[in-house]
Amino acid sequence: MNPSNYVILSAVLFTIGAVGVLVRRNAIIVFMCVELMLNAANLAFVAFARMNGNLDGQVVAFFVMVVAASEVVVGLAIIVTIFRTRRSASIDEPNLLKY
Amino acid sequence: MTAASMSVQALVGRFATDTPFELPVIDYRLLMPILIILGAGVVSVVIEAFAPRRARRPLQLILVLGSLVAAFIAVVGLAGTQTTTAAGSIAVDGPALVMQGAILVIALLGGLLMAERMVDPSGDAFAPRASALPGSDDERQFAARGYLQTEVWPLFLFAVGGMLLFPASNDLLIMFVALEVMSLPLYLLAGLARRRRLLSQEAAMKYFLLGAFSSAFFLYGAALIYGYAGSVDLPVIAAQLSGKPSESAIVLIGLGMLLVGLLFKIGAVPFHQWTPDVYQGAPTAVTGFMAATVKIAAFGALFRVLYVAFGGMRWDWAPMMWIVAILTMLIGSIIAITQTDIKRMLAYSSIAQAGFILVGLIAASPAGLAGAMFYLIAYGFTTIGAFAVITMVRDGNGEATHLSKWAGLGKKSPLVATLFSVFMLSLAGIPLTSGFIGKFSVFTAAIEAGAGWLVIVAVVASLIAAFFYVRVIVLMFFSEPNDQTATVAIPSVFTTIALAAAATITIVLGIVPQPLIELLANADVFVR
Amino acid sequence: MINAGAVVWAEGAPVLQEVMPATGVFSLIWLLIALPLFGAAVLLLGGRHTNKWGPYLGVLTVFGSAVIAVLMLLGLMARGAEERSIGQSLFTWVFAGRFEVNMAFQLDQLSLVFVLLITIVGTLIHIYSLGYMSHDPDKRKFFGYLNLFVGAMLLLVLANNYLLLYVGWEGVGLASYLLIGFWQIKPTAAAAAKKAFIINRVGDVGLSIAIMVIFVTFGSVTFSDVFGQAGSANEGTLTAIGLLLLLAAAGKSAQFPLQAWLLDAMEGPTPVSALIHAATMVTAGVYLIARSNAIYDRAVWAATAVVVVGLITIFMGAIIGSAKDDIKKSLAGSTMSQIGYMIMAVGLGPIGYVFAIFHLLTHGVFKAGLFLGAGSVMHGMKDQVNMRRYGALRAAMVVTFVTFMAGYLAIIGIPPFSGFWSKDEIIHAAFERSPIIGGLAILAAGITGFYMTRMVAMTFFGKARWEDDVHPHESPAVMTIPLIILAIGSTFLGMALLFWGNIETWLEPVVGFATAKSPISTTTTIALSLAFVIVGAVIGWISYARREVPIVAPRGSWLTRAARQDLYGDAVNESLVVRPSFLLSRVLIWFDSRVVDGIVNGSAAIVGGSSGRLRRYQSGFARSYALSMVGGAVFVLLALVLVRLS
Amino acid sequence: MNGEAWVFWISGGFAVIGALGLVLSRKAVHSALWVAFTMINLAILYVANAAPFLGMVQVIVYTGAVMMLFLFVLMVVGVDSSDSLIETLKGQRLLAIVFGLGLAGLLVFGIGNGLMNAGSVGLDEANAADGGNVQGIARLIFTDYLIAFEATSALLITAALGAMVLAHRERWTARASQEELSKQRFLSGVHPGNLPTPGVYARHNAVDTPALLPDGSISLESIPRPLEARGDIRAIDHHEVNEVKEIDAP
Repeated sequence: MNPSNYVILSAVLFTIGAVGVLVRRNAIIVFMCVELMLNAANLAFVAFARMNGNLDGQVVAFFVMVVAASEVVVGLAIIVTIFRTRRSASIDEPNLLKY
Repeated sequence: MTAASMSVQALVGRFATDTPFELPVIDYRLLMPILIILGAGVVSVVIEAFAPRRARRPLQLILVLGSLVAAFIAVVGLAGTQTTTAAGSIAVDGPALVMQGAILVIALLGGLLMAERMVDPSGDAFAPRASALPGSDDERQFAARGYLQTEVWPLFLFAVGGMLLFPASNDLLIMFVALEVMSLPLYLLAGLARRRRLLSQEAAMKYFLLGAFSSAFFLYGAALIYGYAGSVDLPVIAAQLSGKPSESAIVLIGLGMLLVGLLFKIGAVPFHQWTPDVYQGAPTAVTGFMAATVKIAAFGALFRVLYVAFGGMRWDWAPMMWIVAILTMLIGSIIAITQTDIKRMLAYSSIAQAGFILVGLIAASPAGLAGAMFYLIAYGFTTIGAFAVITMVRDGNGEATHLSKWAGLGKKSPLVATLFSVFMLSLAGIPLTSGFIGKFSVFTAAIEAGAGWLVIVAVVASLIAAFFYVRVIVLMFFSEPNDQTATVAIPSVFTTIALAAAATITIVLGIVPQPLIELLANADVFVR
Repeated sequence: MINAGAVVWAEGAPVLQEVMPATGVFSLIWLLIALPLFGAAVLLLGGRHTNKWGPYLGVLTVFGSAVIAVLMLLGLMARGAEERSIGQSLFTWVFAGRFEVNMAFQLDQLSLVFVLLITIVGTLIHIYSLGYMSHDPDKRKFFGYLNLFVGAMLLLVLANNYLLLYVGWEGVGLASYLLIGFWQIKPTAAAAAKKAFIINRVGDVGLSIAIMVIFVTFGSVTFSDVFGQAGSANEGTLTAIGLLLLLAAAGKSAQFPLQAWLLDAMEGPTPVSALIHAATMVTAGVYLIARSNAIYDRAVWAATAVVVVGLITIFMGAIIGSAKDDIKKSLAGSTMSQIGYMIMAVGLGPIGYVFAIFHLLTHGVFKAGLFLGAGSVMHGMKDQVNMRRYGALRAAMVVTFVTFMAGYLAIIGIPPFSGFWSKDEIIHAAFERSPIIGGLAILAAGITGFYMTRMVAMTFFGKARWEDDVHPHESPAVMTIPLIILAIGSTFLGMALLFWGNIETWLEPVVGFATAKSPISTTTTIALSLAFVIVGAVIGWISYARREVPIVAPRGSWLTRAARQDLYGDAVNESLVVRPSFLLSRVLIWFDSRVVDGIVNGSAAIVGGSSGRLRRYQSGFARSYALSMVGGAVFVLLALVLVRLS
Repeated sequence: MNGEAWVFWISGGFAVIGALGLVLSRKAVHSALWVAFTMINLAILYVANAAPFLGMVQVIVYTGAVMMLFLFVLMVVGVDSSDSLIETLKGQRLLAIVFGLGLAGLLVFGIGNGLMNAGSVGLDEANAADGGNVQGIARLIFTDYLIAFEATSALLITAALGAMVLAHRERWTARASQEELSKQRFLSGVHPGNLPTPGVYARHNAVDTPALLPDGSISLESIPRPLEARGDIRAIDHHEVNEVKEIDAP
């Protein structure tokens, strides 16, 4: 199968994730959208690895998972902290810093 | 389904491999600066785990300052090296070493600022316990008992480690990992302010979400480039680009996505909007530290990507970077004019400064690189000095960041106001300060490279920018102090050293920049 | 109209002088600059401890520099004409690739005359300030700033390259803003400092771009390298450099169209007006162009632009000088006008450079004297600056009056006072370029006669129009002694430089010299200009000394009756000279306050307004930041693709 | 269509549906489940792309650990107004869609332009070199990408440390013992035991029905204070009580 199919699928997922970041207000959902974008990149890496005939892409995808896992921990910790202070997980609500 | 089933077969097939496992050749001497810092970070975590509470702060300070000095010595020891190590994934070359050295020295000053606990009567710059709710009884109790969040030190060290790795990374994977190693601790540090914790937490959240968003772009760009070149190694990418006919748009799209991530980190328009919010909300010591060092590290990576991997595509990216640079310079300078919060003003100013450094990038020449490195070093020391002053200017509610409270400061505390003026003049690029030499070297490099109009825009932008820098000076010296005027807290030896060093370097680099310029002229080539 | 023949220009251009190493007294070049800077550092950083003796230290450091400068003059005079360019390099300042700038000084005939002017006039003004500022609580800081200024100005004229010159250029600017805004309690002073800052920055942008173009064209910014290669550069580039340098000069020297700040700068203390805004800093533009003569000699259109700018400013300044009632602002207008003469002269090429510098020196002395005289008057009149509140002061302030008269005769160019020699030479040279330029220069000389007479008449003659509680008195000796010295200079300096000092031959090795082959003889020029000056002076006398000055109108005195009898003549004066010139000046002032201020304030408002609008986009919502990032990503990708496609 | 094409279209379709579900679900928990669904489908696609190891890791790390952490935090945070799909920023949604389409268009253009005619080398050779996919990945991780591997450890430590800094609540007093707690309780002077439960005779929502004391009077302690303050206590109808008694009576 032509690898471009997979890559185009990944581009679609990436874009959906990016749009999700823009339209959702719940910080956790926004963050899940970011994770979706990372997953999309992983799919592209995996597809390209097969296309290029080397395993580097798979290794990168593996590292991305590790990185994403740590990022999730830090991100959720920050979101929970904000939630405990403000009793809200809205990304729009902390809006003291502007202009 | 053939391929998949075959590989599953391969997976369950022979576990014992016939091919001998070749150990990678890694010259640990070349990695010494990074290893020292990351190793110190691990030791620092161990201290947090096992040392008694009272002993933690002194132990951490000794460890942090010692490891920074040791790493700097290691960098100096590597001077002149021009090679790669760890299977080509880490470059140890002039620019990398220069950036690492600069990051380490500035981090040392940043560490001194973070260690300060005299200016705030209630403790250091960080929340006594970040987990305690703002305004809660818990929080007051922790503060009253003098708790300190000493975990900031391992975070600080890991951030520095990531910064050392970032400009030295010679493949996109290391670069991505380094980006995250650098950023994650900074997201956390931004949220740990002792005072105005709501702002601080908000800054952390915005920084984190937008940072994660931008790194997704970076990663996707890396994926597309890997798809084209079959490797994430920068020199290999360059070879592939010159080897294959490069008509395919996938490289352009990949490069564009990659640049989104990198331009975000340097705070270039239109990826700049996190900067003012984060700079304002984060604890000032952290702001000073990261404003200076992240910019150096991120520019190091940006230069390496654009010069090593995509140097041959200069005519593709240069026009786009022109527009980005112009927007960055003008928008940063213009918005800064109407700011009333000094930290926010410096944040917009840092955006404008990023634009000026981009001018050196666009020159795409060794002179441009050397000029930009000089600029970055000058900017770094000036910025951390300016933020050091901000930590000291206080009123009853902590730092007095509103500009109106700075009116007449020159009368009340002439020395501090003079130092701040020196930093402002340097940022404005007035002669005999480091900022002037930086601007001059960047601009001449750009003119030589034929970007004369860009330089004219840059000079006009610096004219606009000079206005708000000088406005602060005028405010401090040309207005009478009133009861709103903040007072300058007497700092301990930590801030004093940091401030004195930043001011000295700012002036010395303006009067005798020659040694540094020579050094940079010998270090303006990337290893390929 | 204006004969811009390139052939004329090469003639008389200087041969590049060989730079001699600094030995003997010349090894102290650095000390010239270091002394006042040391004074400034001690005074500004020393804090209150230095309040008592600080001002004296300030005077001493500048005096020390003056002594060294005089020694150097003697040293240079002892040398042959070809050995008078001396270089001293302290260390390499900036060096990258093929680009090297040294922290190096060049003392030659041109810089030395500037050094002498700056240090000697500077010393006198420092001494004068001891008296003038004696009651000011921030006296120490004032002297610190003055010292800073002197140091920076010396750096400006002693630099051997454009970059170091730029350092001095910014330094004098900084000191100037600090001093204009020195009485910061007055909001007008703060506003004036701001205005000076903004307008000067425009000029500075010209200089900084010029330096970069120079560097890219010649690969160096050192004077000797640049001028040595100027012949090989193409004329378009040289013209661009020339125009950019002219922009810089216009900013610093208050020339059209960047002249507006100088009038407001009079908000500063009077010694500042005398030192910075009359004698030294504002002449930096003249220095810059004269120093860059090798560029202008090969860029005829740039030089022509210099002449035009100079001419316009001569008239603007003169007319503004005629209209202002504020004695300092009137003098400021006169300064603009006189510097206009110098700028015009340097635009004339080798026939003009020498006389521009000559006029600059004489003007520096007599204008400093006039300003200090005005300061002395103000000192005795409770800081009153309105000339309509003066009158009949000649008896109350004899020394001030006599010294002021020396300056007056010098500036309007009555022989043998110093201004006569220098201005007439300029007018004479102007006639060679074009009778129109010469004619305009003579006409402006006539207006000079008018407004200076008006000033003298309103201040020292006529009836006393003082406010009730004012008791004019002569200033203390510490102020009058500098006045006397400057008056002696105003009287004799012109003759001394011309006949004894041979200013042409002295400066020729640096800026070149060609005798003007004027269509009219020297005698005719002198006669013509004297006639115009006298006519102007007589009109001024009749209008302001013979006739009652408004505001105070004592009835029934013999003067009023006499004035009535002269009504007819006055009406002629009014309708032919005074009215039109007032109308014109009103137009000019309007232009100045509306258009120029309007442009300055307007562009500030545009920037400020767009700043206000732009910051709205920083809405504080992380999602809208993310939106602009995605928009930016689309832009980046699109730009890359479109560039490739195109 | 061969087998791989079936897998691609089915799993790929599901992945897109899951992604859309993530963006369009009103409830955050639903979003989390949708994204977990997408990730499982991605794992299938990995396997289809000759990456069996990554497929497993995807299921274990992403679906198993990361998404469950998300769900856990969602449960902690609970439901709030931020789940709503109503857009509060003017023009945000429109611009988001426009930019999204632009981004997608450019990405697809670039990919289509670059890869339309690209052949696939396949991984058989690469896998065979080390004797298998896992071995191949292992060799790369421990040779070419060793530094990245080591650097990720810094990342993991940072993550753990960060979570602890922000979430770990340290006690600043010693934990009170059982004895101290009970003493404290009795010394406080308030009612030490359980309050009487309300509404033993209620026929519907009982919270507003007071309990009756043995003498037939009502116990105010059995009623939540706010209700008492608002005067929303249900009156005790002794007639009803009697009615109940009658019913109870044989």
